Amino acid sequence: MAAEVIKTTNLNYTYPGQKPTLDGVNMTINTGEKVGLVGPNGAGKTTLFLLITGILKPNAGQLVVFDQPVIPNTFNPKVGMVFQHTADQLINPTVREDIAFGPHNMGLDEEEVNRRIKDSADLAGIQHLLDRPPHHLSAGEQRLVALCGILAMEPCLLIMDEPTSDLDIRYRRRLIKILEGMQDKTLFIASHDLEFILETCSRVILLEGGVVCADGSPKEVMADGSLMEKHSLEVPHSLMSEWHRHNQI
Amino acid sequence: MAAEVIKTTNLNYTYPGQKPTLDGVNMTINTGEKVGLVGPNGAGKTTLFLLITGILKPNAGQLVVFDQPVIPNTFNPKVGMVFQHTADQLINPTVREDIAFGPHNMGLDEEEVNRRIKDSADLAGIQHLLDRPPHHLSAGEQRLVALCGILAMEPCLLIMDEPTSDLDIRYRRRLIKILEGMQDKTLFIASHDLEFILETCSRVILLEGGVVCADGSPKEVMADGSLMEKHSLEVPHSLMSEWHRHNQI
Amino acid sequence: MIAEAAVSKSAARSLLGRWEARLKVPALLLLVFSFAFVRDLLLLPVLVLIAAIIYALSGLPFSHLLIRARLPGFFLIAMAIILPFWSGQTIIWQLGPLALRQEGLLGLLLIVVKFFTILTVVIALFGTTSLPQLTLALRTIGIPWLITDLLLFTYRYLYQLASDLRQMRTAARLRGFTGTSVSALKPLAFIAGTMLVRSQEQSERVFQAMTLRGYGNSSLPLPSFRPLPVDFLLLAVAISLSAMLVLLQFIL
Amino acid sequence: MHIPDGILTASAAIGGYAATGGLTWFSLRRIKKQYGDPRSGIPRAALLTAAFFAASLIHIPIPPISVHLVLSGLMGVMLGWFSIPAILVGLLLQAVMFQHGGLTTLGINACLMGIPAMLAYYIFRLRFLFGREKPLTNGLLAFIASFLAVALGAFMAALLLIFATPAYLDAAAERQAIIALSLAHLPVAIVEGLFTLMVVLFLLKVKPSLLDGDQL
Repeated sequence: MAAEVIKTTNLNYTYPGQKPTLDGVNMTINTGEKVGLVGPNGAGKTTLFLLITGILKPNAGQLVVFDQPVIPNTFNPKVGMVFQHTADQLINPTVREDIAFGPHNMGLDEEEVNRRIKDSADLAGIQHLLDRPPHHLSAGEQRLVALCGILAMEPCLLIMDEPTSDLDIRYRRRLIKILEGMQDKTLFIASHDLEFILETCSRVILLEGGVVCADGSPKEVMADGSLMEKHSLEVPHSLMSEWHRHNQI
Repeated sequence: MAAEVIKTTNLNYTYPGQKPTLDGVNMTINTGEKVGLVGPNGAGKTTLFLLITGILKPNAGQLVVFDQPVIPNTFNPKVGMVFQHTADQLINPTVREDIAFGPHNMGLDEEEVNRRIKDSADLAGIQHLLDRPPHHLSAGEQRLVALCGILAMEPCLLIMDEPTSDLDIRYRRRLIKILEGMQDKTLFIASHDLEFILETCSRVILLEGGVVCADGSPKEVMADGSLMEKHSLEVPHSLMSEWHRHNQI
Repeated sequence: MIAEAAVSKSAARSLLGRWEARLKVPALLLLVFSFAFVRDLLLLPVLVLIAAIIYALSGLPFSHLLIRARLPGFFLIAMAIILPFWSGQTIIWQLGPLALRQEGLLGLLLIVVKFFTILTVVIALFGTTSLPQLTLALRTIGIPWLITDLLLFTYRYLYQLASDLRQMRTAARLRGFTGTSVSALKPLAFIAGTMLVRSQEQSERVFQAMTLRGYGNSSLPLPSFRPLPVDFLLLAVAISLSAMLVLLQFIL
Repeated sequence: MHIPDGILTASAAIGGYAATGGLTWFSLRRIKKQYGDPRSGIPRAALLTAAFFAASLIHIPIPPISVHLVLSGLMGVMLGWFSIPAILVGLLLQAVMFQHGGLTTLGINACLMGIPAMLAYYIFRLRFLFGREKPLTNGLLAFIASFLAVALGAFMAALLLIFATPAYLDAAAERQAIIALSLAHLPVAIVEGLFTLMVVLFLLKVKPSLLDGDQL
């Protein structure tokens, strides 16, 4: 039975002095789902993530994560988030120390911390970078290090905000491979890169105007030209080609 | 007769203590051409731009821009460059002052400066933002303001470094529209967003390992699967669909 | 964390807001210095009156003053502890070794009133003057361009760096960093160090971008300076008030 | 450690402005001599000034209270003579944006931070004698430099509060007050020293060129 990882009911969030950013969001995400979150800039994608992680406090509505109401400002290592700008996340003088930062704060012993550093670095293929300062790495390498820093906390829910915005095609491909290998984790990924969502997610949620406008299989939602256009999005070219094939074969 | 805007001969640049970033680049760009520059991270795209603008000084080879050898650190308003991170470029307290920064430094009188502010803001459709502080705008708005700041100098050559990396689909589309309207300017645009290059450029240069690996029509270069794969790139989906159509009709 | 230093519409339309900044800044600076000259308690009501009138002319709401007039800092508190008990001979109240002295109390009163009246004038000044106006005024009274350029660019990047800092702390919190014990010192030092490294790298790109737009190519001409008679009238009033305060102080 | 408006005598406030004026004039001369065209140093000094300004908003917990960082030592170490204009601009912005720190006392406060910053700068430069790349040398000098910077600032402030206020204190009370005010800053100086030490070791690993002060 699929347990619920995230369940929101009429979730509302309003930044002081502005109109509501989230205005009644209802959604449920189950264990092991790979969910993409799309919508124009300012649709509230990042705000939703900050609520789920307990950084922000909802103005109204319910927000349940792992069957517990989210208590703002309480550290929950089961929820990991990779920030849009990796530079905001990489603060330690070496990659190794940066990956160890979360596990150390969780109070794990040295042996366990080292095991986790090794496991996550192996997974992302960045063992050779462990003793380098993260600040000098390329954008692609930094993205993988930031991901490792979260994976080392072994979260059940992995949130990523615009993971491909500064990646070249090689690192974008590597990231897709790594995410494909995560069978057991629940993924929740916001991106403007719809092709990336198509390749990594089995479900997509379209957020605009503070509400969920569509929710379903990525191929169906994103191939719907009139829906996409209505929300300032575009049908990915790969789905257009599929459409062509359908109509021509 | 098409005059040459940029001509490089065996251009070489090496950062101190590293192996050459550019290692014999030969290319010629003519007036009015729209040229895309692609290649993986670290291929030297930004370095090439910094050489053309005279920020960096070549270690070897010739670099001629508008029939003049580039003199490093000399202000040339005919060459405009929009940086990858707009925050690096927007330095004034209001959008209006920021757009006026270049024209003022060119020594233009107040009337001419105001005309240029108006013209460029009209072109980009950002008149309503003129009195706002640029650092409070959205990423898409900031990108347009940065572009206006360069356009107000009325450059003949417009260089853009990764212009779409932080744009949502709506602003990406607006930027494409604006660039399409620039019939008279020479464009040189580096991007990982190959679909964007396909839509805005009539020629593409592939840079890797410090040399030009391919140079030609975007549809031909980018549709060449084995070439793209060799340089860690991928054939854009829109060209795949074209390929499908060719093979199926 | 950092409040916007923008000028509200009503403040910009007020008498103080319309006063040419290149005359207003030196005039009000002179005035607060004459406040600092005051040592006689009899002049304190005059200071309060002048400060109140100036604030009324600023068009700023009273709430703005209440929010900005923050609790006096460490040194004022230290004075409040030291002066009443250790300054002067006239003991007006005694409890064991603690003796409350009249001279000290009056000294404290002087300090507190001067603190709040100067603060009120300063709040009115900066509440009606935008940073570009202030910079222009500073250049006019002969502050070197290196300082004024530094002021403008620092102000520009302050918001960005404060928000970068907030993001870094948020990201660290999501990895279990609490920042409530002495052990927080190391991560905080790393965050500060990261911010310094990022700033330095960004500054290189900023300089490149500015150079490409001709920074340093020609120095900007100062915008034309056409003060109205009322601008000079206000300046004259401020000078007279300052002179009066200093003179009265000498007479009393 | 800012002295607010209203406490000091007018002559002290004016004297502070005069001293800061002289200090600034001298630092600008040094900067121009070093750069030729000092414009190239402005974006860097501005970004670092903004970074110091933002970092000084960090609360450091010293249970049961928390303190703000002063950072005069770290500024001196990293900016050299550029720290004088940087401190001046930082204090002016603080007065403009928060009405914090005082306007008549701006000159005095700039001296209270600027003179210790220059002391820290020259102490830290001893690393060129004792090992520019050694973490131990760098850490130790960073601690001493910023500890002394805070201590000197607090001591100077205490002197001013006792001798440049309109109030009268007897000699014994004055001595006690100076000692008490300086001691109150001891924990701050230690925390600041440790903080600077860790920032310097971080920079030594990540970007050592930032520690070369003069070579902006």
